[in-house]
Amino acid sequence: MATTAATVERENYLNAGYGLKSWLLTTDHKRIAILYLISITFMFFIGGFFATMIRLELLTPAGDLMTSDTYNKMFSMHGIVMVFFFLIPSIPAVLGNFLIPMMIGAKDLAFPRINLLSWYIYTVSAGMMIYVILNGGVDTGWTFYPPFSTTYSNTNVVIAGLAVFVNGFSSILTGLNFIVTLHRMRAPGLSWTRLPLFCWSHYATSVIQVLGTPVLAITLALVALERLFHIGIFDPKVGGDPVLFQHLFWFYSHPAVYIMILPSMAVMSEVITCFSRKRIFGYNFVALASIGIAVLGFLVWAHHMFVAGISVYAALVFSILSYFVAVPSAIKVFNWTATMYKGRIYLHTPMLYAFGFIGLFTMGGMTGLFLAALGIDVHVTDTYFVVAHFHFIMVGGAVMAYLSGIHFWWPKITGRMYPEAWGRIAAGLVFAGFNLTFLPQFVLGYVGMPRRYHAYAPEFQVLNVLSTAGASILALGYLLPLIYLLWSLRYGEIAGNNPWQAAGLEWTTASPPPTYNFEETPVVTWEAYNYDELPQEVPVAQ
Amino acid sequence: MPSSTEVVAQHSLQHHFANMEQQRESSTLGMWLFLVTEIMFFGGLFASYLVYRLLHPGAFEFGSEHMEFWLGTINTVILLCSSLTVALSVHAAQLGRNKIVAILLIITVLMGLGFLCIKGVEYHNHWVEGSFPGHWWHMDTSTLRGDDVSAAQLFFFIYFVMTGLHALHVFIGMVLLSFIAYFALKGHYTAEYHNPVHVSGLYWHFVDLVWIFLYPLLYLIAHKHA
Amino acid sequence: MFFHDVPLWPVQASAGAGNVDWLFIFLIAVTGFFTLLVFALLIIFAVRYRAKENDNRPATQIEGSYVLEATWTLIPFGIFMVMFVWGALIYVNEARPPANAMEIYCVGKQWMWKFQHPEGVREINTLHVPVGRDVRMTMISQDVIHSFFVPAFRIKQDVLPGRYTTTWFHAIRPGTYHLFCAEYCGTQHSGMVGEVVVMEPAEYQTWLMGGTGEGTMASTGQKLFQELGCSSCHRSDTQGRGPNLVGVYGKPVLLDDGRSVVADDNYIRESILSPGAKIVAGFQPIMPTFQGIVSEEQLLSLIAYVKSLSQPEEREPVSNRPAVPGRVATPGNK
Amino acid sequence: MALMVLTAFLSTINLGDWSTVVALAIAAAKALLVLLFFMHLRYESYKITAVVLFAGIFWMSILFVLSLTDYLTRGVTGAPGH
Repeated sequence: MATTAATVERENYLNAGYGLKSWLLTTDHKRIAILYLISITFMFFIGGFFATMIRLELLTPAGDLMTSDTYNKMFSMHGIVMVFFFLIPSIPAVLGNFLIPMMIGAKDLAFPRINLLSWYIYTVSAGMMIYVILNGGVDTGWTFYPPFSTTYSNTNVVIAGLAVFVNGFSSILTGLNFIVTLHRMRAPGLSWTRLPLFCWSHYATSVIQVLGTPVLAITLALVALERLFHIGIFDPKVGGDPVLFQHLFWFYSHPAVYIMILPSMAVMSEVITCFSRKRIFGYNFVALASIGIAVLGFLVWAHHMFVAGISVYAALVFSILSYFVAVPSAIKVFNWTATMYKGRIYLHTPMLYAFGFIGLFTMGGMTGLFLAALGIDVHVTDTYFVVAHFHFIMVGGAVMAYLSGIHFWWPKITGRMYPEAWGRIAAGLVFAGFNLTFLPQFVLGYVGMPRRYHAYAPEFQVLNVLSTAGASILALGYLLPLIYLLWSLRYGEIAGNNPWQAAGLEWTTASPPPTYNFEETPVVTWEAYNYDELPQEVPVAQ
Repeated sequence: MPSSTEVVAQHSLQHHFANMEQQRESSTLGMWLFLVTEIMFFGGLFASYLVYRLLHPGAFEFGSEHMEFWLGTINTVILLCSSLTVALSVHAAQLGRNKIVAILLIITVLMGLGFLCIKGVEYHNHWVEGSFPGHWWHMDTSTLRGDDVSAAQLFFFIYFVMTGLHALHVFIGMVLLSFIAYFALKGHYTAEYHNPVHVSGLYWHFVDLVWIFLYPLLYLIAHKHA
Repeated sequence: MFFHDVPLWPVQASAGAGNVDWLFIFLIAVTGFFTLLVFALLIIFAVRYRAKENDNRPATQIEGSYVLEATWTLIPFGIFMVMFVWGALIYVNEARPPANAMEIYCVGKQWMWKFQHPEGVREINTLHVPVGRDVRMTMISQDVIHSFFVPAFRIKQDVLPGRYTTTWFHAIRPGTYHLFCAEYCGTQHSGMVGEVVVMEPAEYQTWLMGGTGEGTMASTGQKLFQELGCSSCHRSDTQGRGPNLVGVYGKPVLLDDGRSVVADDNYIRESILSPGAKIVAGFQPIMPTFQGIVSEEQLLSLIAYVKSLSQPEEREPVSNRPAVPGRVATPGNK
Repeated sequence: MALMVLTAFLSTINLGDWSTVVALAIAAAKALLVLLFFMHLRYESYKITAVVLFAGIFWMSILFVLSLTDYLTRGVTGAPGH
């Protein structure tokens, strides 16, 4: 990243100091966001490598590319890396970190040093995970279910579990920092109802991080203890209950899905309003829906366990609650769509990704309704139907939104434009590749192919080949932005302060922003998304 | 010396805060949020406790009978008193009386040490008794029936994790308060700027709160007066 | 030609499969409608309101609408409740096996399925069942969590260590269907597969006849009951030191602490492995544990025996058929 | 503050079937006192701390209550043929 600031003369956060030390000891939230961006991108491609191996193995029904042990490690590490080291930190730690202080007119987050600490914690945990990968891996699945994880697996379960444990604290500290920042650091005049929805969604995300993550941490600690000392708190041989692990695990890991998707919704509200030149439709409802998702999201965890041996009554309770949480998500989708009505729509790259997000998230959410229906869940749970469903939410939703946000704020972060034409091509590739990869998996699931299968019945092959073909397009779609975004650091067109004519305080300051974000603390006298007061033209980039 | 305190106050305001008020409220809110994550951290353990006590009431009663009731009670009293000294030190800090703050905190740390020592004695007794679960388990469970025999280990596992984690928190609290006491001795705090004392105090009170619940849950299930 | 071999819909081979499929179709219709609606709106808006260079029309600002918000809150909510109730009805039905269902016992282990029919026939990774009968599976795992999944029947149930779980089905179409382990269970998880062979009842009877040399599960259990010395206390009169087990199965039992439990499979299992856990009122906790002494399969036989004590005499299955080599698993095989 | 010590001793006397409930009630009372006085919840002008604490307790009770929906109703429909 050394080339970034070469030709920019004005003093900004990038050229405020040079050398490794000025980065590694920085307390500037923007620099920390860049540190996160680099480490998360690195982990994303590690996870992506595992995904590639999985899809290659599944080209043929027989398990011929690698042994079943290797395959099991591939999907386990794909899950762990992607969930804990990419998706959960992705938007909050990169975009949230960079933007929240700027959106609220603050100089920094409330606890800059804790912010840096959380990056170091992340790095340590990522290092532990890489150690696991290089040392023979882990094969428990990302879910660490006992008694397999505690007694039967012969792999690095303890270190992998501790890596996730440590990583949790990074997540907690980020969330804590955001909550305090949003409460205490808002610029004068910036009331809660004037806050960009980006901040509302991140607030909801942070609530989940702060309240949910510790439960996962303690649960994995118990697994590690049980494994180290052969004590057996989840071991039925001493009266323990393996299903209790599942309760505790999903108490966090279901809301974790909302940790991934709420920040994506945050990006959507910004991008859609900007490229429709419109105020958001139903601000209050979108904001409250975020909070609603955060609260209701904690009440539905056992829908992952309908066939796990929980009681029938519990299953009924969790099924109906799962339908409750679908309501606020539906509200959001309808409000975004309504926002575009009679707008002035520009199809720049971030907006293309936003279209992709709404479409794919809708499909992901709709298939979630199938899984909440008890009778159907019994048939499709633990099959490729579930795999397809959550990839629609996490890849079709969260990754699309992440890319949308990266493109949208790239000029703000780096001061340069990305190449628009390439951006649109990549967005198209990602959308097409994604659908080809994961649509066939819905069919596979309903026909009955279980997940985590190394070898499978021959009649499933055609659909699997389609899926792998899609994955190769998807991989290309992800490599392209990596290349052209790096290219743009040196050759990209210089972006002005506000290339999109967007609303929001972050666009009122320079690009890249100065170290303390604003020359003087702004005073806010307007509502969010005041696009009626802004120019209606978004310059068309090359 | 009002001028010097003002300098200290200016000095202790971090650049990104607008004023002391904002800084104080931020750190207080931050600590409360942290304590909430701690609640959930212990919450996972309490949930396991609840479920297993429900499944194996006999084993839990048995385990509780093997707790050192008086040591636990003394520790409860110690922690409550230490909470009191911390509360008093926060009060002293509000008045800017650094010396009293330091003395009270040192007393607190010593009480924490006492707590840990007693806990150590208890652990030692458990070790002798053979109630460390897993390899080291050799308790006499002949009075137990059925799967309570093995489930007794569950009680002790939960006991050791809960109290061990709590002891770790006591230790962290002691380190934290020692630092605060050190800064207090150096005259760091003023009536305007004493929030580190307050925030660390909150942490210590939380440690006390956890114990308040651990005590009846672990020691008082089956207490019979000797 | 190409797609001829690609199944896009699973076979319906059980009475319950149709119900699941109908709900599935209903959901596809409803969600398909709304998904298409959203897609259509997105595309129409993108085309209709796309900014054009020669058109300086500004966006029309709309703040929101309570009527619309209420509409798209309440309508989905109503539809969701229909889905919930329909799905719940199917689930509750799946959770309650019919009273006179035929029993099959199943032990899962890394990485195979072991089945035993009440008549005593054992098989591995293949399960033969008659068409047109309710079949209740009672399942337990010897090691990690597995999951019994037959796509053609639309049923799936995790198989746990330490506790029996059950599921049931009513096969309606003879044929051979996939059986999968659906809960990740280690190295050969994808090899823990087998098939369910659904046969005409007469065929099934013939198959059963040629299947075993050990007698029925109940008689095996009875033998064990004698060998382990259970019968010296659990006598069939009121003089035993343990409760009389005749007619106990499936009935509520009063315990010494005043509670009462239903004497189901899990209770009998617990009473054998952890005798002191729930003592029947009026008896002393003197029974020794059989943990580590009896295997999961022997436990199932004992349960089958206790169960047979509650059934009318004429339903006692016939025992001691001639053995056919090759299909018999070694008893107690771990 | 002396009240605290008193409650500590009070809790040693209670026995009987309700001892756990009583002990927990006393613990809750002690906790409340610590929160209100020691932790300044009573004096805190800044109400958000109370909300934060409430959220913590509320979420913990979600964990407890919803887990118990499973454990307390297990086996209710498990009996064969009913």
